[in-house]
Amino acid sequence: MNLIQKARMKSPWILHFNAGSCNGCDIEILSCLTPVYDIERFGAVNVGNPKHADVLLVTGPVNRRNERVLRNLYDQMLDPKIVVAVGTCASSGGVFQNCYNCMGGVDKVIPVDVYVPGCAAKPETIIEGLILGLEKLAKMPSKPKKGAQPAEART
Amino acid sequence: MSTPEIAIRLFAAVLLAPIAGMLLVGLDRRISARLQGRVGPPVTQPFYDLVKLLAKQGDTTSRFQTACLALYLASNVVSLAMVFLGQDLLVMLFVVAFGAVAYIVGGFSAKSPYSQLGTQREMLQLLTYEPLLIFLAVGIYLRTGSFLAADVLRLERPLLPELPVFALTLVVVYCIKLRKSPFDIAASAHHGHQEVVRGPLSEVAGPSLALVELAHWYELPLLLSIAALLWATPLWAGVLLGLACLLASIVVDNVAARLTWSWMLRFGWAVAVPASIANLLYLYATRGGGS
Amino acid sequence: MRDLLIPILVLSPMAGGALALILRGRAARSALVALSAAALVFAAVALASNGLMRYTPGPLTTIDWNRVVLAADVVLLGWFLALAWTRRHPGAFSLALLQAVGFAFLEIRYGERLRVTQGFVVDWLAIAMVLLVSILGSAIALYAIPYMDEHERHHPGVPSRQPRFFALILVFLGAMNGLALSNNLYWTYLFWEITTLCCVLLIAHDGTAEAVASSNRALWMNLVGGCAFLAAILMLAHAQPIGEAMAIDRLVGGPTPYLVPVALLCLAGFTKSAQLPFQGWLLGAMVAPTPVSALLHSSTMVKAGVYLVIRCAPAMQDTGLTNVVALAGAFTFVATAMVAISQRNAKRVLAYSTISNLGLIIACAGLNTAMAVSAAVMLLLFHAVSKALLFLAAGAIEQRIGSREIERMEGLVLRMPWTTALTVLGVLTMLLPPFGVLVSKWAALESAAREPAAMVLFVLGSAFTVLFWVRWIGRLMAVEPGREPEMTEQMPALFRWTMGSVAALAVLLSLLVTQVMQRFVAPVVASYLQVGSEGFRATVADLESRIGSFPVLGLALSLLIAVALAVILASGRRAPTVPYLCGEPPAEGAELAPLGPGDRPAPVRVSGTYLERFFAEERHAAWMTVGGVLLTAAMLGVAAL
Amino acid sequence: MARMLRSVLHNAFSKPATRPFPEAPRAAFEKARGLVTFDCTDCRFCGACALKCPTGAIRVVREERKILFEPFKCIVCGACLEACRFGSVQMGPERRKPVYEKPVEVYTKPEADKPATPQDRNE
Amino acid sequence: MSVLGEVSGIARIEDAPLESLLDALRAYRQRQARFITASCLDRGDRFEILYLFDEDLRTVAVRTLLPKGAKLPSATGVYLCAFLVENELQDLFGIEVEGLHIDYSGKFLVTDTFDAPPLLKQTACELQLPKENPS
Amino acid sequence: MSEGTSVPFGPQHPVLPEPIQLRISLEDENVVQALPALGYVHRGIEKAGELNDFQQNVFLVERVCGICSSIHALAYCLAVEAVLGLEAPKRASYLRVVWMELHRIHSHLLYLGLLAEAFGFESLFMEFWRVRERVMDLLEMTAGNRVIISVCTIGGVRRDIDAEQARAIREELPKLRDEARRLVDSLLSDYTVRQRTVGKGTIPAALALELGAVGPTLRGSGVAQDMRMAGYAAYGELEFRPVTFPDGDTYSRTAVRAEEVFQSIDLVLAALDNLPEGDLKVGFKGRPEGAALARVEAPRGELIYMVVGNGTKNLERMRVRVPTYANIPALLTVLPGCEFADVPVVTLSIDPCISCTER
Ligand code: SF4
Ligand code: SF4
Ligand code: SF4
Ligand code: SF4
Ligand code: SF4
Ligand code: SF4
Ligand code: SF4
Ligand code: SF4
Repeated sequence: MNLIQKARMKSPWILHFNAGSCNGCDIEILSCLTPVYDIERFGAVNVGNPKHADVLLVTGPVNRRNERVLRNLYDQMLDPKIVVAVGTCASSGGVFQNCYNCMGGVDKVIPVDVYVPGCAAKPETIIEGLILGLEKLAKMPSKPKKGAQPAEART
Repeated sequence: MSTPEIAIRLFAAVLLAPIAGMLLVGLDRRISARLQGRVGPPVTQPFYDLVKLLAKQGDTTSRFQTACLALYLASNVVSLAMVFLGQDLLVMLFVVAFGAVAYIVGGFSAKSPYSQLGTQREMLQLLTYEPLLIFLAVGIYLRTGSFLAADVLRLERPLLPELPVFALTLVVVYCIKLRKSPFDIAASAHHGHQEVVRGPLSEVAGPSLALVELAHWYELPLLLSIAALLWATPLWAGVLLGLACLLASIVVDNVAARLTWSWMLRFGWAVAVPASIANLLYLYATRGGGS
Repeated sequence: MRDLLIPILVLSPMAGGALALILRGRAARSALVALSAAALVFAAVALASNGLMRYTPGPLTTIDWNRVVLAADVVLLGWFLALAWTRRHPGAFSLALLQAVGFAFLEIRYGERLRVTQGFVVDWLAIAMVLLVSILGSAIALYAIPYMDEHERHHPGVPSRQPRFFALILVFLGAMNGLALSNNLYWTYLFWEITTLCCVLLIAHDGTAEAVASSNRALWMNLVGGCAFLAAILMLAHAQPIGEAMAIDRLVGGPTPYLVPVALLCLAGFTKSAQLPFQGWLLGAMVAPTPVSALLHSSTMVKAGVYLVIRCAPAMQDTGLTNVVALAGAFTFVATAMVAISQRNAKRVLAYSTISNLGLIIACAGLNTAMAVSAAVMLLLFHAVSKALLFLAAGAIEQRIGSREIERMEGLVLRMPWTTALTVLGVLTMLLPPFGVLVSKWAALESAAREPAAMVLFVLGSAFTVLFWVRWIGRLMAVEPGREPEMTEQMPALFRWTMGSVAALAVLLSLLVTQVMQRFVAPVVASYLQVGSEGFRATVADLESRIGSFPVLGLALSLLIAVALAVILASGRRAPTVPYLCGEPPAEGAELAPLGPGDRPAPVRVSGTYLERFFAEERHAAWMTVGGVLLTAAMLGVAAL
Repeated sequence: MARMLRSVLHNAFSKPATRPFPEAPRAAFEKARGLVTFDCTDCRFCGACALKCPTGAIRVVREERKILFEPFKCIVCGACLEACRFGSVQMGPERRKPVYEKPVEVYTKPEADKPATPQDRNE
Repeated sequence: MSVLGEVSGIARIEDAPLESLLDALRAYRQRQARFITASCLDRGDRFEILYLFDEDLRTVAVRTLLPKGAKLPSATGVYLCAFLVENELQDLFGIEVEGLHIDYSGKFLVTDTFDAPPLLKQTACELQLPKENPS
Repeated sequence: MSEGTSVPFGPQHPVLPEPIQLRISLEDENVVQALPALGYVHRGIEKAGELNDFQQNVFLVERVCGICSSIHALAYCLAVEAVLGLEAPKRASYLRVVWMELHRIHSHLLYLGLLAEAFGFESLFMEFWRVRERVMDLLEMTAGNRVIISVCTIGGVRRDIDAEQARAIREELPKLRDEARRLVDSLLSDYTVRQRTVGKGTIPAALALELGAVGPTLRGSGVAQDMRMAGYAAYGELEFRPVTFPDGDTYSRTAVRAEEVFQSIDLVLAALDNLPEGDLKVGFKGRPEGAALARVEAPRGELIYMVVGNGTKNLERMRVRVPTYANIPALLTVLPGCEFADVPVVTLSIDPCISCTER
C-alpha cells in the first residue's frame, strides 16, 4: 500500500445525507461518531460539506424532491469518492415499496459502492460498511479518467 | 547572528516546527477525544489528512481564494521564521495580520453565502484578537525595552509574573485562532457543524484545503512561541507555558458552548481589552523594572 | 534657474488657471493643464535635487510683493464676505467679518511688523510637500480632464463650468506650493485662505442644494481656522520685534515662549485637517466631483493642516500642549476609524479613513520625539499617495456603476478588473506590510510605546482600520463562481495612465522606504530636533530603531516569493465550480438561485456587514463632537497656562 | 462550566467508553433480530411468508420450488417468521454484513446429499 | 357515498355547510379550542373534510362536505397554523384553497411529477415494485 | 441589488438533522423572515397505508419515523383496535408503557445531545449520547433491535420482557439516572448554555395554544397538557403528572425534556413493578370497518392516527398528524428576531422531526 492509499484509508471525511429516511439509520450514523463507537479512531469526521467529503453516507429511499439534491451533492464531491447506502431503504427502498413519492433506493440516482443492510443499520454494520468502502476508495485512481462524467446514474 | 546560525534557525522554523505543529494538532484532537470519553484519532492523523487532501482532485470556486490561502500559509511561515530569528514582534504581528487579511479576502472572494457570512465573522474575530496580541507585544516591550524577540531571550527573569493577564488573553487568542468554543464563531475546527457551514473554508477543497491544514501546522508553533516569550528563561519553561495555554484552550473548548459573535465582541472589548490595558498600566506605573 | 523654481511652482499654475478661464475651449484647457502639470513636476523634481535653499523674490517691477499679498488678502476677504452674504449664512458671514476686521486691525496697527525678508525657506519637509502637491496634484488634474467630461454628461442641461473648475484646481495647486514653501506666516495666511476658497467653491461645483450646504459647512469651519490663524499672527505681531515676527523658521525652530499662537496655529491645522470636532465639513465635501476629493480632501489640502502641526512640533517640545495635541490626534484616529466601519458609502469610508490617518499624523507630531516625527512625515507621504490612488479608483468606479455604495460594488472585480485591482492594491498599500503606510504605522506604534494613552488608542484604532478596509475589498472580490472577468475593461487613457502611475508610485515608494527615510525624513528630524532623541536608522535592508527593526527588504522579498508561489498554486487548479448551497442545485442559468420554497428559484444574496448596531454614526456623533471640543479647548487652555 | 469541567476531567482520567470494534466485537444479544435465512427442508412453497412480508423481499416460485430472497430489501421485521407454519424461516442474532453488490439468495429444497445452502446470484 | 358515522375517539362531530364553515371555525377559536389538524376523505364526488380540535384532551370536529371542483375557503384567517394542512390538501387532493396565507401552489410536499393528486381514490398509484406473489 | 441577505438553510446542511430548507432572510445577521421548503422526506406513507394490508401497516408506520417509531406503531394499533373493538391484555398494556418510555428516554437524550451540538458544545453532545447507549442496549436486549423495535402489534405486543430482562432494566436505569442527572445539571446550569438558550425563541403560552403547539413545546410554555393524562395503555394506572416550565424559551423547552427523562425512568420502573401476568396479545378475526382516532403522547408531543376501515384488508384512509407538524407554525413565528446563530438552536428547540411531518 503506498502512502496515498494509506492516507485515504486513514482519513475518510464523511458527508451524511438523509434522502428521505425515517431517521432510524441517521441516528445510528450519528451514534458512530459518539464515544461508544467513535469512528474518529479511524480518522473519520463528519464534515457535512460535500466539497470536503470523501465518503457519502446516504440513508433513505430517495424521493422525487431530494433526488436532485442527492445528485448535486454527489457531483460536488471531489474524486475519488465513494457512496455508502446505509440501511435497507437506501439499498432498495425497503418498506417504502408502496410509496408514490419514493424512487426505491440510492442506486437509482447515483452509483453506490457499498450497501449496508439493516433497518435500522446497526452502528457496527455501518462501521464495517465504511471500512469496506475505504478499501475500494484507496484503490481508486487519483485523477479521473479524461472524459469520465462524474455523476451518471447506473440505470 | 552568524550566517550558519541563521540557516539553522530558518531550518528549524520552516521544516522542524511544522512537524511539531502537526503532532500538536493531532494531540489536540486526541486530547479533546479523551475529554469526551472517546479514544480519538492517532496523533499522526493530520499528516494523513494532508496527504489525502493533496491527492484529491483539485477544485475551487475561486482561484483567487487559493492564491489568498497560499499567502496565508506564507504569512504563517514568515511570521514563525521571524520569531525564530528574533525579529521585531510588532512587525511579526503585522505579518500575522497580513495572513489573516489574505484569509479573509480569500473567504470573501468565494461567492458562497456561508463563506461570506463566515468571513464577516472572521473579520470580527480579527477585530477581537488583534489588539490583544499587540498589547502583549507592548507589554513585553515595557519590560525588555525592546520589541525584538531576540532581546526577550536575554532576560534573566521570566516576564509572566508581571504580565499575568496576557497569559489569560493568550488563551482567548488560542481559542479564537484554533476555532474552539466559545469562540468557534466563523467556523468550527475540523468539521463544519455551524450555521455558516465551514465559513471561509466552505468552498475550499482538496489541495487548496491542504494549504490551510499546512498553515495550521505553522500556526500552532507560532502561538506556542508567543506564549514562550512570557517565560523565555529557561526556554523549556516557556514551551511548557505554551503547552499549558494550549491545554487550557482545549479544556475550555470542551466545557463551553459556542457563543455568538456579538458576545465575543462584547467580551473582547469590554473584558479582555480592558484587562490587557490594566496590566499595561501596571507596567507603566512600575516602569523601569527591566529596561 | 534656481531662483525661477519657486515662482514656477507657485505662479505658473495660477497663471495657467487664469488662462483656463479665458481660453474656454476644451483642447486649450487640456493643453494648459498638461503644460502646468509638466512645469510643476519638472520644477518640483528640480527643487528636490537642488536641496536646501532660501529665496526671497525681488520686487515685481516696482511694487513690493507685500503689497501684492495685501491686495490679494483684501480681495479674498471681500470674496468670503460676499460669498457668505449671497449664501445667506450668518455664521460664515460673521466669521468672515471677524476676519476682515481682524485683518484690518492687523494691517493698521502692526502693518510694519509683517514685512519679512526671508520669503521662502526650502527645507526637506517643504520639498516633500511640494513633491506631493506637484506630482500627485498634476496626476489628479490630468485625471480630471476625462472625468469632468463624463461628469458633465451625467448632468445634462447645466452649462459647462469646466473652465472655472480647472482654473480653481490650478490656482489651488499654486497656492498649496506657496503654502508649503513660504517662510512667512503672513504670506502663508494668504495661501491658506486661497486653498480654503478653492475648496469651498469646488465643493459647490455641482450647484445642488446638498453641494451648497456642504460648501457652506466647509466655509464656516475653515473660517474658524482662518480666524485662529489670524489671531496667531496678531498675537505674534503684538509680541515680537519687527522683522522677525512672521518668520516661521525662527518661530518654530525650537522651543518657543509663544505657546498660545502655536496652539492657535494647531487649531487652524485641526480645522483644515478636519479633526474632531471639525470632521463634518470633510464628510460633506464628498459631494464634490471625485478629483476634487482626491486632490483637496485626501492628498493635499487637508495635509496642509497636519503639515502646519508638524512644523509647529519643535516649538512645543516637552510642553503640556504637545501632549494634548497628541491626545487629540489619537482620539480622532480611533473615533473616526470606528465610525468608518458603519459606512456604506465608499467615499465616506475614504473620508473617515483620511480624517483618521490625519489624526494619527497629528498624534505622532504631538508625541514629538524624533521617532514619532519621522513616523508623522512618513505617514504624510505614504498616505497621500495611497489615498489619492483610492480616490481616483473610487471615481472611476463611480462613473461606471453610477453609485458610491459599497454594496453596489459587489463582485466588481468581474466587471472592472483593472480598476478593482488598483483599488485593492491601494487598500493593501494602506494596510499590509511591507508597504509604506504600514511601516509608518509600525513606526508610530513603536514611538508611542512609552506613552500609555497614545499607545492604547493607536492599537485600538489600527484594529478598527483593518475592519473597514478588508470589508470593502471583500465586497469588491465577492464574485459569482464560473464567471470569468472581462479582461477588456474600457476606460479613458488618461485614467489608465494617471491611476497606473500613482499606483506604481505607491508601490515603488514602499519598496524604497529606507531611501525615503534617509532622504526626506531623516533630514527633517535632524533639522527639527535637538540631539538626544533618536530616530530611525535606515540600512540597506532594514529600518531600525533603538527598540525594534523592520526588515523591509526581507519582507518585500518574502512577499514576492509568496505571491509567485500563490500564482503558481492557484493557476493549476481545475476550473471553478458551482458553490455549495446546502445541496440544492442551482436553477437553470442562475448559479446562485437554488430552488426554494414551492420549488421556486430563490436567489441567494449576502450583504456586507456594517455593524450599525455597534458603530452607527448617530450613536457616536455626540461624544465624538464633545470630546473634540473639549480637547481643542484643552489645547488652548494648556497653552495659555 | 465548572460542572462540565468535572465531567471532562473525569473522562480524561478514566477509560474511554469506546468499544473495541472491529478488533473485539461484542457478542450479539441473544434475542436480537438479525440474519433471516430459509431452510427449505420442510417448506411447502405456500407463499405465506411472501404475502406477509411488508417489503416484498421474498418471492416464492412455486413451480420451480424455489424461494428468492433479497436480503437488502428485508427490514428484519420477522413477519415471515410468524407467517410460516413450517418453521422454514429462521432468524439468527448475527448481523448481516455490508456488501459491494446486492445479492439475491436462492433457496431450494435440499437434495438428500446436499446441505441446504443458499446460492447467491447477483442481479 | 355516505359520510363517517361515529368515530371512536372523537367526542362530537358538528356539521357545517361550506358557506358557514369559517364561522363555525371562528366559534371554536373563540372558545379557545386548540386546532389539531384537518383530515380529508375522498368520497367519490365530493370530499369530506374534518377539522379537528382539542378541548381539554377531548377531540371534537367540524365537518364540511366539499363538492369536487369547488373551492375551499382557507382557514388560515382564523387559525394561521392551518396553512400547513391546507397546502397539503392542495398537493395531495388537488383541492383549491382560496385565500391561503402562505401558498406553495401545489408544490408543498410534492414536486410536479404526478399526473393526478396522489391521495385521490381513483389515482392508480404507480407501484414501482409489482407484487408478484404467486399464491 | 444586495439589500439584505437571503440564504438557504438546508436541505443538506451540516447542522440540520434532516433535509428541510429554511429560506432565511437576514439583516446584519438578524433573522427577518424564515420560510420553510418541505417535501424532501415526503414518501407518501398515507397512501401506502391504503395500499398495504392493514396488518403490514404496523411495520410501515414504525418507519414513519425511526426515533419514536414504536409510538407510531402504538397509536396505529390503538386506532385499529378501537375499530375492531379489541382491548389489549393488561400485561401488554404495561409492556407497551415500558417500551414507550424507554423510547422516550432515548429520544430526549438524543435531543439534548443534538441541542448541545447545535450550539457547538461537542463534549456535552458526546456525553448525552454516551449515556443514551445504555437505553439503546436495553432496547436491543428486550426487543432485538436498537432503533425500530417493532414490539407493538394489533391486539397486543409481539415480545415479552422476562424476569431476567426486567432485572437488567432495573439495574441499568438507576445508573442511567445518576449519569443523566449529572449531565442535565451541567446543561441547565451552564453559563454558556444559558447564554444560548435563555430568552431565545420565546413562545408565550397564549401564542403556543393559538398556533396549536403540542408536547414539550407547549409544556415549555407552561401549559400542562400531555396526552398520557388521558390514560391510554396503562398510563391511567400509573402515577403521572406532566412536567412544565414557564418561560416558553429554548431553555424551558429543554428543561421540560430533561426532566421528562427522569419521569420516564420512574414510569418504566413503576410499570415493571406492577407488571401483571397474562397474555401478550388477543387474537382477532375480521377486518376493520368504521373509523377511529387515537391520540398518544410521543416524545415530541401529541401524535394522532385516524383510520377509516371499509371492511376489506385495505384501509380506506390512514391519517397521521404528528407533533412536529403542530409545532412548526410556532417555530416560524419566533424565528424572526433571532440572531442567525440562534437559528439552529431555536429550530432544534421544538425537536423537529421532518420525516413524520411529511410522511
Ligand atoms: S417500495 Fe417502491 S415506492 Fe417505496 S421506496 Fe421502494 S421503490 Fe419507492
Ligand atoms: S432502513 Fe429502516 S431504519 Fe433505516 S432509514 Fe430506512 S426505514 Fe428507517
Ligand atoms: S464539532 Fe462537528 S463533527 Fe464534531 S461532533 Fe460537533 S458537529 Fe460533529
Ligand atoms: S418459508 Fe414457510 S411460509 Fe414461506 S413458502 Fe416456505 S413454508 Fe411457506
Ligand atoms: S399455509 Fe398451507 S394452505 Fe396456506 S398457503 Fe401455505 S400450504 Fe397453502
Ligand atoms: S423479516 Fe420482514 S422484511 Fe424480512 S423477509 Fe421477513 S417479512 Fe420480509
Ligand atoms: S442524526 Fe440523522 S436522524 Fe438524527 S437528527 Fe441527525 S439527521 Fe436526523
Ligand atoms: S415526532 Fe415524528 S418523526 Fe419525530 S421522532 Fe416522533 S415520530 Fe419520529
